[in-house]
Amino acid sequence: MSKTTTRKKSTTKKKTSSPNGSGNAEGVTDVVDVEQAKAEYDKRRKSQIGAIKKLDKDLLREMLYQMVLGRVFEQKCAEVYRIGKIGGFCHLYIGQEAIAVGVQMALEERDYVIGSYRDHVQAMVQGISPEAVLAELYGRAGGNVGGKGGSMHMFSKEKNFFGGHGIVGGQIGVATGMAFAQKYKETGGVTVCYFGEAAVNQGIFHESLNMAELWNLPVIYICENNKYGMGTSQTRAMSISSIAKKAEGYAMEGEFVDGMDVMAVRDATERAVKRARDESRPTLLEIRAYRFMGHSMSDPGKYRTTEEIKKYQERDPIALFQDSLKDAKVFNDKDFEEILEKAKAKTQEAVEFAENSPLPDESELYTGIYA
Amino acid sequence: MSKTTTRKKSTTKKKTSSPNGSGNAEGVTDVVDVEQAKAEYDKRRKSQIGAIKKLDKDLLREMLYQMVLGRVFEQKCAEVYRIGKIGGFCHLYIGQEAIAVGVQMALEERDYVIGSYRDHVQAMVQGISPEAVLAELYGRAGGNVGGKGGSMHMFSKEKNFFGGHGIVGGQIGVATGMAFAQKYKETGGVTVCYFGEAAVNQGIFHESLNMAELWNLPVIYICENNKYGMGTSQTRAMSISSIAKKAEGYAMEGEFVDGMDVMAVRDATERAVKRARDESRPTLLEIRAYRFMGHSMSDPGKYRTTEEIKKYQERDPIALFQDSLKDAKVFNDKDFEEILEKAKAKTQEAVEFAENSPLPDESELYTGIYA
Amino acid sequence: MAELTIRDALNEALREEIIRDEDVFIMGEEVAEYDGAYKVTRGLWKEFGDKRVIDTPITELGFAAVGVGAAMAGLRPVIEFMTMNFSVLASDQIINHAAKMLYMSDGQFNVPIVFRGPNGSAYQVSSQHSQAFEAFYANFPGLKVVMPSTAADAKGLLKSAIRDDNPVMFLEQERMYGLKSEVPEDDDFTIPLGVADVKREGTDCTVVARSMTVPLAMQAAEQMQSENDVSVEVIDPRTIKPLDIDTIVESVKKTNRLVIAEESHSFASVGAEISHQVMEHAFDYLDAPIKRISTAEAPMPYAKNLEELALPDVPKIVEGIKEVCYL
Amino acid sequence: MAELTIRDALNEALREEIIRDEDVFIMGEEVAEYDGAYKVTRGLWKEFGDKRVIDTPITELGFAAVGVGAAMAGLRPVIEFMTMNFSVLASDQIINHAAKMLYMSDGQFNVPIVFRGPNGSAYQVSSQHSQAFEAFYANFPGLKVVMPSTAADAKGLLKSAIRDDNPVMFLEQERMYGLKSEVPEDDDFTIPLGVADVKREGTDCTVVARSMTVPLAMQAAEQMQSENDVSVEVIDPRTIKPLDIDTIVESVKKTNRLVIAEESHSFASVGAEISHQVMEHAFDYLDAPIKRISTAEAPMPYAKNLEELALPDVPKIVEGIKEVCYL
Ligand SMILES: Cc1ncc(C[n+]2csc(CCOP(=O)(O)OP(=O)(O)O)c2C)c(N)n1
Ligand SMILES: Cc1ncc(C[n+]2csc(CCOP(=O)(O)OP(=O)(O)O)c2C)c(N)n1
Ligand SMILES: [Mg+2]
Ligand SMILES: [Mg+2]
Repeated sequence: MSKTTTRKKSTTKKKTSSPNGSGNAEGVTDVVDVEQAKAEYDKRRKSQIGAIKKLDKDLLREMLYQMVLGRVFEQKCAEVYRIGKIGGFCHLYIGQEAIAVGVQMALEERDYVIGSYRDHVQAMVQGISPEAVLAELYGRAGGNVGGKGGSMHMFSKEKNFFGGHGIVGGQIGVATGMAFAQKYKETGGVTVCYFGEAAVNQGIFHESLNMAELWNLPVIYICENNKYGMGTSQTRAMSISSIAKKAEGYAMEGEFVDGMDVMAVRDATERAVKRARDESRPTLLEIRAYRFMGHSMSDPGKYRTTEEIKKYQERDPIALFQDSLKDAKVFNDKDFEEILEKAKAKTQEAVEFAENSPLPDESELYTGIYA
Repeated sequence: MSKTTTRKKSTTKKKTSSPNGSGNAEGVTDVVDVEQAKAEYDKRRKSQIGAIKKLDKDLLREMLYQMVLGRVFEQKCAEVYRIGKIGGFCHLYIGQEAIAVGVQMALEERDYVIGSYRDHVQAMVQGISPEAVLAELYGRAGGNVGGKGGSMHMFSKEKNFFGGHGIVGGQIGVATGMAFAQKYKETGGVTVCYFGEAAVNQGIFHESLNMAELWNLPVIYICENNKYGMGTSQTRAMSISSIAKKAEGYAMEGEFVDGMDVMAVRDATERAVKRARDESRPTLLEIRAYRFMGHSMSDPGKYRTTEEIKKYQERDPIALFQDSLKDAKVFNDKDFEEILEKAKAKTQEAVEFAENSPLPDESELYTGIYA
Repeated sequence: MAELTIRDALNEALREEIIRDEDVFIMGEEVAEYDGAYKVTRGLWKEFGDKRVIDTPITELGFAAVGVGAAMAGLRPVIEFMTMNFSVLASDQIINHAAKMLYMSDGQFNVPIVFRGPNGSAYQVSSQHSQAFEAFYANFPGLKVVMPSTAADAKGLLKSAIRDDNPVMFLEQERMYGLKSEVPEDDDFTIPLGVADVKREGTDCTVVARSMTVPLAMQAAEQMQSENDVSVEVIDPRTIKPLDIDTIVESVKKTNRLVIAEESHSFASVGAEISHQVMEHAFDYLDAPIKRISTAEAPMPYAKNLEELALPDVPKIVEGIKEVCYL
Repeated sequence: MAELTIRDALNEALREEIIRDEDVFIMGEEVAEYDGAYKVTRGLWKEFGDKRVIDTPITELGFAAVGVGAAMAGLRPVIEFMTMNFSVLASDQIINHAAKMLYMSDGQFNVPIVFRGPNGSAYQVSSQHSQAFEAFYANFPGLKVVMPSTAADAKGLLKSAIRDDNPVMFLEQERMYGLKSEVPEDDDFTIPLGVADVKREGTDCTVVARSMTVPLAMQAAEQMQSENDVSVEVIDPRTIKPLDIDTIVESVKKTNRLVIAEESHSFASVGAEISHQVMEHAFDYLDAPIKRISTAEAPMPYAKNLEELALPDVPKIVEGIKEVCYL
């Protein structure tokens, strides 16, 4: 469903990538602009609606709820950040919700998830409560990691959420080791690793993909390509426009996915999960999205035009999903309203929890340094 | 001339690379065994002899002399290492002579060269005297760097030889900066960077190739693929068999070259130099060779069979070149003998120089720490 | 004299050196079009363009290496690390390449490069973004290490670092970018590397502070003067390597007491080095054990109250002074 | 008791721990089929196969990260760096990831990993291959740092390091691999981390040495005894972090004199830290300034005569002892 079938010349000066003819994908497709993505989406929409109809309603409701909760929660973060409730860096996920939800809804409990500093929504979809996430942002004792990590460092051993990491690219290597352990221990689990497109340029990406393919590790590398690493667009930082194509240099499966389409994300992830679980083979998914806000709360975002942002906002992943759900006659506007209200209420509970959570005890400075 | 025209399936479990259809090369060809290389060589031999006939005789003599000198010199190193004249690591170049000679004979004075610890012959072809190289190995004041660097760290600012580096892969990044400077200063020069196939797995390779292509730097990355990084064969360390193919992941030109064929090496280098000099575009050359000796003087080399070594020795680059020169009627056996004698005499001079060179003065410990 | 923030003083230094020497260029993440993550390079790309002010991919090891190679080939790169925490990824190029190139090449290839960026903590950025690296880099011969604490020092030292023929680690502090002070208006104003500055004269106790702890030490000194009538001398080495130990030893010979305030973990810190050297050179002059005030021996926590607890501050320095004065 | 080389003692420790705990595996360059660059892992791949003994590509940052991730997921990796010089490429994973994971995750994810390999100089391998990194790694809370000097210590400490629930930097010395001494033959013989060992008792002067300088200090002590009738106590901390400062301080309170011998650059070294801590805790007991004998403040040269000059040796330690004894 996620497979786009037409190819388009890259708009960069570089030669366009050629299809790799690998595995399930018809070929790595180099969709560089939003119009192209829209056209592809329109083409597959009919079959998608059919697929939606066959899915469990509760699952669909949960998917939408998680996306909406992610949105509402992050909007609240922005709001309370502005009044000084949150310190340090704060990277929001608004616009990328279809990725965390589409990916993680395709996982089982025994699977592992790890990501970057842009981690609130991934943590919540993985089962960490909004209360714990927000209290963490407030730097309170009730926070997900007791106030020690803040926005960038969500963790939950119970929920198999391995962080929350602040060094661009670092988690790509760590994820490779997590998958290594799954294979070693024969748990049948797979590891999902999130990183941004700018992290692809780090050496650790190269070193990790080589080992994962060489050793057949059950890892899914998910590049959330939101076009910018801080203020630098991909075209100013990378000599090639298709990240999925980089997989070929490691003889790895690579696939391009429309990150505004939660169903497509889920499908592509399911394929990758199957490959990882059944064949112990890694996959690189390039999931194209867009962040609707700045890089972090301190980014004025002058490097993008309002038109560009608008064009992507027209493909808001929540709106697209709602349209499909409506056309599939699964939910109606009232359902959407209910879901929104529930997300708002949950977020409000999180605010209250965070506000009332005490500061960490001073003794905590020295706990957890050594096991 | 270096372009091999047929393709062969990789013998590794991975999918074979497809041609990239880039630039001058008909396509990246994945020649994995010596028989294949031999067949390709036989096919292009006729045209090569034609090409040899058109070349300047003095140039051909110099090429052969440098190859023979490299061989004789390294054999002498092995000999004196065994009797304790040389300390530390000592990595010999025997079997790879066609690469340094073929590459560096295609350069101009304003061009830069940098390489790894396997650097004696590259240093000598670049114009550093055998005397200075051997005295360096002896750890003497008359050494190329006064006894401070030893085998791994030959340098000559005058000859634009930028080292001699011991951290696997480190020089790939440094070379990228050297080419950056050439472009910045508009010198018209290009940079040649040598590294082994095992260095390709280091992150710095990935980071460097991306920047070089992104910024259009006049750099030629020369991967001397001798099939092993110490005791680890490429198949046990890299998930893909064609290194030239990795260039595609950066939209860079990549070419496979037969490293036993000095003429092919020279041709491929000339193409890459032209691209670098005229268009300021980088190239990745994968030059397949074989080291006839162990990784270093302390390597017993148990990881290779005698048959494997023999098969490659049958394609000894010096013998191949001599055969072609003979068939082209440029030189005869007597010429070859003369050249060998000259190389032996030169090497003997180097031994005498090194033996008579004094130890570095103790005060030298503290010189050259800060400029 | 002009009143400048440290940020603007650094910016001026960069600007003047770019103009003075065409071999100087600045490279790093977001240094050009974005004006720098912390705005130290503000306006430079607009003024000087792509050639002199260069945005890089997120490739710390790679662009540090580009700097090293460019420096070997005759340029004078200024490499910005968005924060020094990320310089660890590039430390192979700094430690194994830049620092040793001159020596390995027997004096042939020097590496005139400046690696700069904020070192130490910022505001609640947690464990991976709050580390101090001066002890690490100062351990390796071949590198110089500079840590300014005022706008004038920042400008004068950065200009010297850029003109220096060696690799220099120039360690700034994000919390200090907005601090204002007087800076001479001379285009050629420089401060030599390797010369400490007595930031405040005193007779009863010496405090050696660097970077962020200098203003804290100054406040502590004022407080000791007014509340305890103790006269504190504050010395800022400014350059950690080479270290102007003589100025420190001279002071201790006068005051007989030493407190070292540093925003860094204590174990094998620069403070430990200063302590050892003072003990070696002024053993008979010391009337009390040398006291170090360092960052807590814990990764940096995010929560504001814990972060404050972890960092050196005025009360802790005052406490240290009282301890060595047996008050 | 069996007489073993340090190499074989390490090999036994690895072998026993692989057998004892199925979560233990060894990973690194050439550790498997090649038997290890320095043969520390000799025979293990043959005995235990591909699962437990794994050759890696030359990818230090990458395979260190694999170790960190595997440790988070419940394994106990032993990661060999062919030499610690290359660990610098992996230091982001060591410093920013392994060391901080437990803290950042509020105690949820510990990282039970050992990073091991030869540290310091070897024989004439020049500047990029002769560095000591204990000061760097010991600076960061979250890491433990171990440096054995005898076969028994090597074995007992490595077994403890593998069983430890924290990341441990286990620093060996290539020059010492062939040194022989007695090792208990008990499969469960361990030496706790964080406990110093008095290698020789004495009354007149304390020498704190580690790794390669321990045998040198022992010889110097013998020489001082026989030639000058000076009784030297030699202490080997064995674990640098946590440091057993109490044993050192107790000794100095008895001898009133301290020499620190280390094969590392001196600036902000572990020696500086020990010196500072002793000065703090035994200020009134010191009869002479503490003396450090360190590696020369220069990158390591290749030439044999220069290399010898750069390294600590018996005469230099003897000289240091004489100096603090005012002889
Ligand atoms: C090693 C390292 N270098 C630089 C930074 C600063 N930094 C944080 S996020 C970021 C941009 C990353 O962009 P991308 O990988 O595309 O992820 P996105 O933020 O778009 O999700 C940068 C440069 C860092 N945290 N770590
Ligand atoms: C960063 C680093 N890791 C490991 C080593 C040890 N080492 C030296 S050479 C070598 C093998 C390199 O093989 P390759 O790149 O193929 O070059 P070749 O020796 O075959 O010319 C290794 C592992 C090193 N010097 N640097
Ligand atoms: Mg991005
Ligand atoms: Mg090789």
